[in-house]
Order: sequence, then structure tokens, then C-alpha cells
Amino acid sequence: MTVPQILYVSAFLLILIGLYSLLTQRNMIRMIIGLNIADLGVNLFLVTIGFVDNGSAPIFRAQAAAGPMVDPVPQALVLTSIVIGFGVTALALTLVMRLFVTHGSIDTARIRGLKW
Amino acid sequence: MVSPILFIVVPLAAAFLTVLVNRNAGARILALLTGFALSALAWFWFRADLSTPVSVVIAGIAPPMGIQLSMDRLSAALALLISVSGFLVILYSQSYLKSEEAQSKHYAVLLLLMAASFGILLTRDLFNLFVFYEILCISSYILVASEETKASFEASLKYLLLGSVGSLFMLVAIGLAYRVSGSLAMSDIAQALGEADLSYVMLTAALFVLGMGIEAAIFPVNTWLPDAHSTAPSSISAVLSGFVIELALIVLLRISMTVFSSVNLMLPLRYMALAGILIGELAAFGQTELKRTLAYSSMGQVGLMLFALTLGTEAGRQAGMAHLVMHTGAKSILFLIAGYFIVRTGKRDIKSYSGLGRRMPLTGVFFVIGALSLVGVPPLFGFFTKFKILSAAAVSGATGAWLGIAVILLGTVLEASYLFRVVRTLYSDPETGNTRAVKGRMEMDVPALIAVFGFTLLVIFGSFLLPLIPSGLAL
Amino acid sequence: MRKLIGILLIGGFAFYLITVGMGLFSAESRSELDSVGSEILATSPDLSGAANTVTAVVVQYRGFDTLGEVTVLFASALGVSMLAMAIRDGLLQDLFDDDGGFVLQAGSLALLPFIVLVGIYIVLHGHLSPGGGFPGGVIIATAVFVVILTSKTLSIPRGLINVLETLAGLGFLAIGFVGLYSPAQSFLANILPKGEFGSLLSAGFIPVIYAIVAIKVASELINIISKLTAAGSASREAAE
Amino acid sequence: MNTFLLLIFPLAGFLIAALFSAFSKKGLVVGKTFAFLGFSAIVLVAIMAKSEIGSIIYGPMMFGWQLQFGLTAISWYFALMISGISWLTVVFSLGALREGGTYPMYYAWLFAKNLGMLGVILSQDILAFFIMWEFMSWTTYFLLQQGTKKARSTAMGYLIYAIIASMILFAGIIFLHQASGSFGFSEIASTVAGFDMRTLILAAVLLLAPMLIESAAYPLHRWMAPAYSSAETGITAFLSAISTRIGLYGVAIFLFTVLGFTAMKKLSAGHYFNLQVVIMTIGAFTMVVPTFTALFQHDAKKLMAWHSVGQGGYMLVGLATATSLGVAGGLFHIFTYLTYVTLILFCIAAVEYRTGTTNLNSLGGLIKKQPIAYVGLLFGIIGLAGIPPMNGFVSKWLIYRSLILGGHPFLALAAFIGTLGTILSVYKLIHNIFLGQLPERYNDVKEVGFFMQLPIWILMLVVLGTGVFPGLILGWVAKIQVSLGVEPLAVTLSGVQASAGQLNMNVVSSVFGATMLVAFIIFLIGGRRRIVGQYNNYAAGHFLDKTVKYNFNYNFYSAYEHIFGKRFLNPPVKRGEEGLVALVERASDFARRIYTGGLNTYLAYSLGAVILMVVILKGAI
Repeated sequence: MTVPQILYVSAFLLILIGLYSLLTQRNMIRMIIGLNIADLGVNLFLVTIGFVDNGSAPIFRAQAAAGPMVDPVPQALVLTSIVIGFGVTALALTLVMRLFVTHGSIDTARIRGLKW
Repeated sequence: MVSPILFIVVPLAAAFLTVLVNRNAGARILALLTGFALSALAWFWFRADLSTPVSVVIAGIAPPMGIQLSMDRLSAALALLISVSGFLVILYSQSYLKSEEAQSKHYAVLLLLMAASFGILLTRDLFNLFVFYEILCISSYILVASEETKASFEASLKYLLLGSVGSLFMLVAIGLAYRVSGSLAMSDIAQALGEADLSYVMLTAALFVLGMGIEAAIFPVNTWLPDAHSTAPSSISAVLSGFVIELALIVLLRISMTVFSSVNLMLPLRYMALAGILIGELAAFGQTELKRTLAYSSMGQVGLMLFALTLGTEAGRQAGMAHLVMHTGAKSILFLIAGYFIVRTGKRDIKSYSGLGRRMPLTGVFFVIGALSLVGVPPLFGFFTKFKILSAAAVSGATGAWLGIAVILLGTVLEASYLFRVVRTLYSDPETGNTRAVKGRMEMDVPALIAVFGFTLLVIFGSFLLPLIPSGLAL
Repeated sequence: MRKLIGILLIGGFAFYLITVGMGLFSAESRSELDSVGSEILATSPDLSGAANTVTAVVVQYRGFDTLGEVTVLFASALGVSMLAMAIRDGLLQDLFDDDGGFVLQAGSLALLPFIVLVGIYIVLHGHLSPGGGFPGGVIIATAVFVVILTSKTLSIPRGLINVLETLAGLGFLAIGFVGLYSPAQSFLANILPKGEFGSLLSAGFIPVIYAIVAIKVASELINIISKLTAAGSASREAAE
Repeated sequence: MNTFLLLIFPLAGFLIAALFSAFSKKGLVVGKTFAFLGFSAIVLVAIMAKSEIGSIIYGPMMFGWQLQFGLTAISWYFALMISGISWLTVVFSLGALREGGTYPMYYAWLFAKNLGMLGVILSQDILAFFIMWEFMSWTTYFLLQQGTKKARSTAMGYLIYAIIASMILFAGIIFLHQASGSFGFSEIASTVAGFDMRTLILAAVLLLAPMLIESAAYPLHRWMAPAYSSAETGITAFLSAISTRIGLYGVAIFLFTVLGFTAMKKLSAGHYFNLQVVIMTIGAFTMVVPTFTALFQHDAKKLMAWHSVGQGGYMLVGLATATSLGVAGGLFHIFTYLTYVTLILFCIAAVEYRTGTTNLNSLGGLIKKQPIAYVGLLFGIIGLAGIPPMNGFVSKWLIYRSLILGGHPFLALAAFIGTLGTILSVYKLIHNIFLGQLPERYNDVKEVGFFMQLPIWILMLVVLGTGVFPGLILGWVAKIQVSLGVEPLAVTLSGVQASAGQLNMNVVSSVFGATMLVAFIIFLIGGRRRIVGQYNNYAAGHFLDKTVKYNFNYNFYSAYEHIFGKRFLNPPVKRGEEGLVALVERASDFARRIYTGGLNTYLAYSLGAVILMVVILKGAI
């Protein structure tokens, strides 16, 4: 297996693990953690897309590095994606705190005031 | 020079400033002014000659390296819709939010939501779309929760987690698309995906469509909608039902038809639309809360628009967009008035609104007009759009078109019956004890009344707009 | 039952993701880029003057995304402060009730300027080396966070942070506008002189924007953290 | 010009009356005056419009099609009936509406309803027809609500039926437009002529089913009686008289003009589907079942409302025969029924105005208190029962005759049975209201005022006049037949002079009158009359005084009701309706349960949707 293949597989595995915990966990905090794991997988996936064999970081230095540089675009995207993930997580945790105050629980099976 | 970029920059700047002002009166006026300025701007672009789209490149770097925004006739029309209804909702909020503590923040988030809407509309870069989509989502989550009730937190968190999974899907799709095209500009991706392996494109398309479809509330992923729309502050329900889902729908359709044109996305979307109409209207039929009823009705209406837009013909798209404009007007009227009922009675059940139509004659008439238009009764706009949708379906020859017509007509029967159950309650004799619960002046405050009246005008005279509604879904 | 459905769905999803994805990625062994990245790498030194191409992409090529990103942070900070405002019933009181003791308090205060300094360094060298406004801003916010964790009586100068937040946001937009109404005639155009490639004062407006982003990120993060830990909130002060 | 005014006047009336009622709490007098003037103008315009028959006026452009309105022979006939009845209703309501009632929008909706009905009959293409049709349905809904508290829920029942009808019609219009590319009657007729059998049946069903719902034909009739009977009584009269008959107008227009004779012949020659037989069977059921349901009603308005359903069956059968006699009978029956049902309901309203009730169990003996209402009711029920010399006899005679000549013995039998039920129930009506013992609480009841009497007098005159000289109306009916393409009836002033049958009403009424005269003379010279008080009664050998209730009004016909009332007249349809409602409710419950409220479930949906979508996309290739 080549390096990118390993990375792709692990990225996909991370996404799947994250989604699985979203699907099966009832604890809201765990679900948010699952979301973060899946986010991580996506970020890894994005970074891997820019991979080049023997590539170096896309920074021009005084002494020119040997070999090609990796794609800078996915790295920039990942930066954005991380920040967005942070923002969403912060908001989600705030909401969980409020939910805990109002419902006295963070179990999805108990927080079912809105249905049907 | 009036650049389309102002659509994004002006509300952003206003949002930043609003937080600094941090005084309710100042924030209100600032938001109102921004709404007005945006409407004026949108009017300028709507009147401008856009036979060739005006594009703007950011930082002077042309795509694929840079980001490009493009203003075409469709975007101009939708921008006008968004800014005018945003303005009216801000006007309504002047009286609706009076009791709220954090008004300035509320307006700031609302302005962010508008900025994000314009961003989604104008951008021609897939990742930029994602960023604006996230701003839109996050501000929606916040606004839903800003009612600060037990139910609204629950709804907001559900919305947030579903939305985040949706954006996760979108991001994976963007990654997959970047992998084959090496670019983020939509046109490049469209070209590259046209030559790519079909099953690869299918996965990408499915991930993208259902990721973005969460905000657009297409059938199986619209589970957040009844909760969020029914528990949000009513002004926000009007915004969410009025233009956010419609906007997401249009952008989604534009991308499905251009970027993912190599797979036949229209077919599954059409069936999802039909399922959405049926499920939404049926579920609305069994509701007892007014806002929840309206939320389920939005689901059905989204299905209707999606059905028209996915017919694959020019006429179908035009009908779908016309219906979208109509739905913005009608559903905003209904939600805004529902909010008013809740403020006045403190209750959410339909049956506790008995007799309100007599005590608030003008409001009652507006409600009836909104409901009639939603059902599609002739002199009103709703009839024109429904007729257009049905006749477009009849001539399109698309798979499932006649089934769709049957489902739509059935949905209309259901819709009429539950909406007019509400009207009947409004005009029945008030329950004993209900009178005591009604507080404040009987008719709305003036700004709110003007806002509702604005939407009512749209619903009544909207049919004159029909030739102005564009139908092109090009990039 | 829930687990079973979960496994089935995940399995189905994995099937498509792995088969479809790997089908394409199996041929993955690229010795050079075939994407827009290669064009960017080729043009970046001239166009942006930044040695770090990622920074060039973040700030200049896709500067609009960064504006959006900052707005996302702004929005979530707004949301947190709107929603956390009402956490008054001492939900987290017991978590943050103890201060860290004198050693930790003094230590964190002593560390504060150094952490901030590191942050500023990282911000200012964003166009030359890995780093920049986001990590730098986070580091600066961390300095404050450490103090919040150890100290019980810290009062956050909220007014100042709000002003900084707003000014940073407006500054970003103002730079964009300068570009729009300069001869370059496009939003966020890099019109400042590029300077000598690879030096601290180079790459035009990139360091400026990164500084603004750092201020914005730091202030938003401080806002979020202080709200979430209820630091300096009225109730906490009143509880004492 | 007059045709145009025929639409403009009601529209202006609607807007002005609506504005007026929105901004003024009181002012019933102003409203009444305005409505009187407005409807007088409409009647005048309708009469003057006769010279414009055949001309077309163009409405606004809609969907690239110019809406067309215009007068034809049949629409002038209907326009006169609509405006005339509206005028009479308004005159009646001048007296009948009391200050302080809850009729905020009474006149506004009356104008609007007029606009809708006139629009429907004037429209010359199916798009205009549909638009006005929808408008009419909705205004009926609002008009129905101007009544008792109960009216709101029964109006809802009407609304649901009306919406279903509209939606079927909508589908039909979409379908025909798609097939022919046009909305015009003639273009559609020529397209329809080329349809194959299956498509033709579909088109016929889509067009005729909504008309049958509106005209309350048998299995789809259950909305009507409750809705009409709980409206304000003047409105009940107005609606029973003309509103439902717009459905019959639609049947006539669609059968003879839109589908056309070619299509109708084709449809009526089929073995597994014969349109004529289907419609006639529906008509036969409509004649019999609702009439016998009427028999067991204990509320005068409800009884008449059920008769409205039943009499529709005669008209439907007449139209469906498509013969000269039958169509003339159907069309004429619309007019005759209109006259005597309004007469009867106005008389009932006059009684209600004074006594405050229409409950047949508690009324009685009012003959001396309200003699004019009594005579009016008598005229009306003679007409309704189809007895000479009233006009109802002529129209029923035409229908019977056409059925017998057309070789439909079972239908004729059904018609006779229906008439039997009618006679029984109108006897109940007049007996329970005017005959028998007068309850003491009604001792102070007086005759109603001038404005309420005037329409009764006018209608009595019309019922008798057009009975003795049916040619007055039948002459125009023959013209309508020409315009519809049916062979016209040979008509004289006094009756029918056709080869299929002859009728001279002058002779019939003279004989009838002479017989009555003879009977009266015999009555005068024969027995000695003794006038006794109403409490001078005895039963089972005992004299009864005031304290003993001797009221055989109560539960009239309860024995018949016991035999076949509840058992098989209503249940099948009622069960069907209830089953449908239950089905919708269960479906709704099922749909709601998709939204379980469980977050994990929702997330599973979205993941499942992705997988499903990929599967569909793969399958679609």
C-alpha cells in the first residue's frame, strides 16, 4: 500500500467511526465527539488529496528544496474547515449546556419533546 | 461603481457594527437601514441589464486560482426577494422582539444570515459556497435557539447535528470533486466530472445533494424542519421558511444541473419531492399547533417546488421559481401572523386562537389571503404558480409527471382542509376564558402590520411578476 | 437494534465510499500535481510575494474564504454569547469554583506575556513559515484561557474585546474596499508593495490581514471561552 | 357592454360592501339599501343583455390565453335566474335581517357569489370557467358561514367536497389543455373527438365528476343538506335554488359543448362503459334516496335541503337523455324548482322570523297567524309535488314522458317513487307548520312585513303563471336546445305541441280549476260547518283539555322511519365517507410518526438517503 492509500483508508475509517457514533450514541457529548472525529477524517482526506510523492511543504526557501511541492490548496481548505468545525463545536456545546439545564439530561432518547 | 460584492459586504459590516453599538435602539435602526440599502441595491441589479452575467473576481485573481462571483438574472431576482423579505422581517421584528434582551445580537445574526444567503447565491466557487453555507447554517442554528425555550434548544441542537453531518457530506463531496478536477471553480468541476467515472460522480453527487439538501429540506433529510420552524421566533420561522430553504433549493438545483449534469439527479429528486409533498401535507393534517402545521406545510411546498424544478423543462423551472416567490410571500404572512397570535395569547395550540379573527379583523383578512394563496385560489398568486407547475408537468413528459399531478392535487385538498380548519377557528366564537388571556392592543403594532401587508401585496399582485421571473439555471 | 441499523448503514456507506473512492485512488502515485495548485505554486511568488504558499492561498487567492471563515467564528461567538448568557444557575460553578492556587495563578500570569509574544511572532511570520493569523490568534487566546483556568477573579475587559472584534472585522472589510476602489478594482486586491521576497516586510497586505485575523480570532476565542466557562459573569461574581 | 357590466357590477358591489363592512360596525340599513340598488342594477343589466347573445368579450391575458366571456342562450337563461333569485333574496332580507345579527359580510359575499356564478355561466373557455368556478366555491364557503354557529363546521364539510371537485376539474383542464394546446371550447371539442375510448372516459370523468359533486349527485351528496340547512334561511333559499344548479349548467355545457355530441355518442355506445347509463343511474339514485332521507327530517330547512338534492336527480336524468323532451324537461325543471323552492323556503323563513325555530316537532297550527306564508307554502308544495296547475307539473311531465318514450322504464319508476316521497314529505311540511294544534307560545305570532311578503307574492305569481303558460319559459328553453345542438321542442304558449307528446296547460288548469270549483260548491251546499276551538278535541273517548298535549306533529312518519329510515338509506355512503376520513387520519398519523423526535433516527435517515440515492442513480442508468 502506498502512503496516500493508507491515508485515504484511515480518513474514511475516521469518517465512518464518527458517523457510527453519531448513529448509535445517545449521549450528546459523545455525538459531538463523533462529529469531531468525522471532521478529522474529512480533514485528513482533504490533505491527502494534495499529496505528491516525495513532496515538500509549499514554502519557498532560500535554498530550493529538492522534488515537487504538495498542493497548497487543500491545506488552505483544511484550515478553513478546522475553524468552521471549532465554531460549530463551540455552539453545539453551548446548546448542550442549555439543554442539560432545561431537560436535566443529555440523552437523545430523553430529549424528545418535539416529535410527530 | 456598484459591485455585486456589496451584497455580502454591507450586511457583514452592519453585523460587525451592530455588536459594537450594543444598544437595542441603535441596532434596530442599523438593521433597518441595512435592509433598506440591500433592497435598493437589489432593485438596482434587478433593473440592470444582465443578459450577460456580471462577474467579479476576488483579489483580481481569475478562477480557477481565485474566487469568482457572478450576478445573473436569477441571482438578481432572488437577491431582490431575499432583501425585500429580509427588510420586511426586520420591520416586523421592531415590534416582535421588543421584549428580548439581546436584540442587537439577534439583528447581527440575522444580518449575517442575509450576507451568507447572498454569498451562496453569487459565488461560483464550490468551496466558497461551502463557507457561506456554513455561515448560513450557524446563524440559523443560533436564531432558532434564540427563542430560548426548552423546545427551541432541542430543535436547534437537532438542527445543528443534522446540519453538521450535511456539511460533512458536502465537504467530502468537494474533496472528491477536487480530486478529479483539480479545481474548485464550478465550471471546471462540471467539465471534469463530465468525463469522470460515473459511479464516482454518483457518490459525489449524492453526498453533495443530500448534504446541501438538509438546508433545502428535501424529503428524507428534512427531519429538523418541523422542530426548528415551529420553535424558532416567528420572525425567524418566516425567514427560514420564506427564503432560506428556497435559496438552498435553487442553488442545489443549479449545482445539480450544471456541475453534476452527467448523472440524472432529476429522477431521484423528483421522487423525493413527491414523497415530501405527500408526507408533509399528511403530517400537517394531523397537527394541533399552528406553527408546526405551517412547518409541515413548508415541507410539502418545498416538495412542490422541487418537483417543478426537476421536471427538466424550461416551463417547469419557471413555474418552480414562481412558486418559490409565492411561497415566500404566503408562508411569511402566515408565520408572522402566527407569531403575533402567540404573543397575544401566549399559547401555541390552534384551538386557543378561537375568535381572534374577529378581534383583529385586518390580521384575520391577511391570514385568509395568505392561506388562500397557499392553497392556490384564482385571483391570487398561488393559483398562477400552481397552474404553471401542473401544466408544465403535463407537457414535460417526464417520468412520474402525471403521478406528480395527482399527488399535488391531493396535497392541495389536504392543505386546504387543514389551513381552513385554522381559519374556521379564527372566526368561531371565542372560548370562555380565552378573552382574559389576550393581552395588549388587539391589532398589530404598525411596523408588524406594514410587514405583513407587504407580503400580502406580493401574494395578491404577484401574478404580474410572472414574466419577470427568470428560469435559467446556468452557472 | 439501533446498533444493527447503525452498522448496516455505515456498512453500506463504507461500501460505496471505499469501492468508489479506492477505485480511483488505487492509481494514486503522483510525482507532480495535476491541479490548480501547480498554477498557484508557479504564480504565487510573483503575485503575492509570500514565501509560504499556503498563506498566499489563504489570504490572497482565497481571501474571500478567509473572510467567511472569520465570519463563521464571529457568528458562533455571537451565538455562544447569546445563548450562554443565561447560564446563571451555577451549572459549571463547581467545575471552576477552585482557583488554581497561588503558584499556578502567579505562573500563568507570568506566562501570559510570553505566550502572547509567541502568538505575535507566529502571526507576523505567517507569510514566511507555517503559522499565521489563525494559529497565532489561538495561541494568544490560550494565554488568556490559562489565566481563566487558574484564576477565580479575573475580570475580562469585555468592552475592549468587543471593540477589537468589531474593528478587526471592519478592518478586513476596509482592506477589501481599498482594493475595490483602487486601480486594481477588485475586492481584497493586494495593492501594497510586495517588498523583498522572503523578508518580514514583504508580501503586501498579507501580514496586515493576518494581524487583523489574529485579533479577530483571539477576541472571538476569548469571548467564547469566557462565556462557556462563565468567567467574569455577573452570577459568578455575585456568588463570591 | 351589458355582459361586461354583468361581471363588473357584482365585483364592484363585493369590493364596496366588503370595505364598508370592514370599516363600519353598524349600518345594516346602508348595507341593505346598497345591496338592493346593486342587485336591482344587476337584474336590469341581465335583462338588457339579451341583445348581446353570441357576442364575446375578452378578459385579461392569462398563461398566454385571452380569457373569453360571452352570452349564449343557456347562459342568459341562467343569468336571469341567478340575478332574479339574488334580487328576491335581497328584497326578502330587507325585512328578514335584524339589526345586531352577526352578518358582517353578508352582502359582500352575496355579491361575490353572484360574481362567481355569473362568471361561470358567462365564461366561454375552460380556463375562465375554472377560475370563476374556484371563486364561486370559495365564496360559497364564506357565504355559508354567515349563519348559525353550527354553520362553520358544516361549511367546512362543503369546502372539502368543493376542493376535491375543484382539484379534479383542475386535473381535467390541465389534461385537456395539454392534449389540445388550447382552452377554447371548440378547439377542445375537436381534439376530444379524436380521442380513443380510454382517454375519452378519462376526460369525461375529469370534467363531469366535479360537476356532479357540485350538483350533489347521489354518492357525492352528503355535504349539501347539512351545509345549506345551517346557513341563514335566506341564504338557504338562494343556495338551494341556484348554487347547486351551476353544477348542472356545467354538466350541460360539458356534455353538449366541450365533449360534444360525437364524443358523447362514442361514450354512450360502449359496452363496458356507457356514459348515459351511468349518469342516468346516478340521477335515479339521486331522485330516490335523498327524497326519502328528506322524509325523516325534523327540521324544515333540512327537509328542503334534502329535497334540493333529490330534485337535482330529475334535472340530471333529463339532461342525460339528450332527447328533445328530456333536455327541455331538465332545463325547465331547473327553473321551476328554483321558483317553488325559494317560495317554500321564504315561507319557512317567514315562520322562523316570527317563531325563531324551524323545528317541525315544535311548530304547528300557524295557518291563521301567518296566512300568506301558508298560501305561499301551499303553492310551493303543489309545485314541488308536481301537481297541476303549478309549473312543477310541466317540467316533471316532460321528464316522465321522455323517460317512457326513451325506453327507460326503471328510471321512470324511480321518478315516480321519488315523487311519492316528495308528496309524503311536503305534506309533513305543511301539516307540521301550519295545521294541527297551535302551541300556546305562538299566540302572539303575526304575519311578516311588506318586504318579506313581496317576494312570496311574486313567486306565487310566477309559480302559477308559468304553470298555466309554460310557453313563456319553454320558448326560451327551445332556443337553448338549438344552441346546444339538441332538436328543439315544439312549444306553444300553453304547452307542448310536439309529435312526442302534447300538453296544453290551459286545458289542464281549466279542468283542475273547474274541479276545484265544483268541489267547493259541493262543500258549500253539502255539509253544515261547525267551527270549533282547537282544544275541542277528544281521544279514546275522552275529551282533552288544555293541559293535555295532543300533538301528533311530533316525530311525524316515525313508523316509516322505523321500517327503513336508518337502516339502508344512508349507511353505505355515510360509511364510505367516514371510512375515507379515517383513512386520511391514519395516513396522517403514519406520516407524522416518521418524525420520531429521535436524533439518532434522523441521522440514520440522512445516511440512508445517501445510500438510497446512489442506488437509484445506479439503477437509472
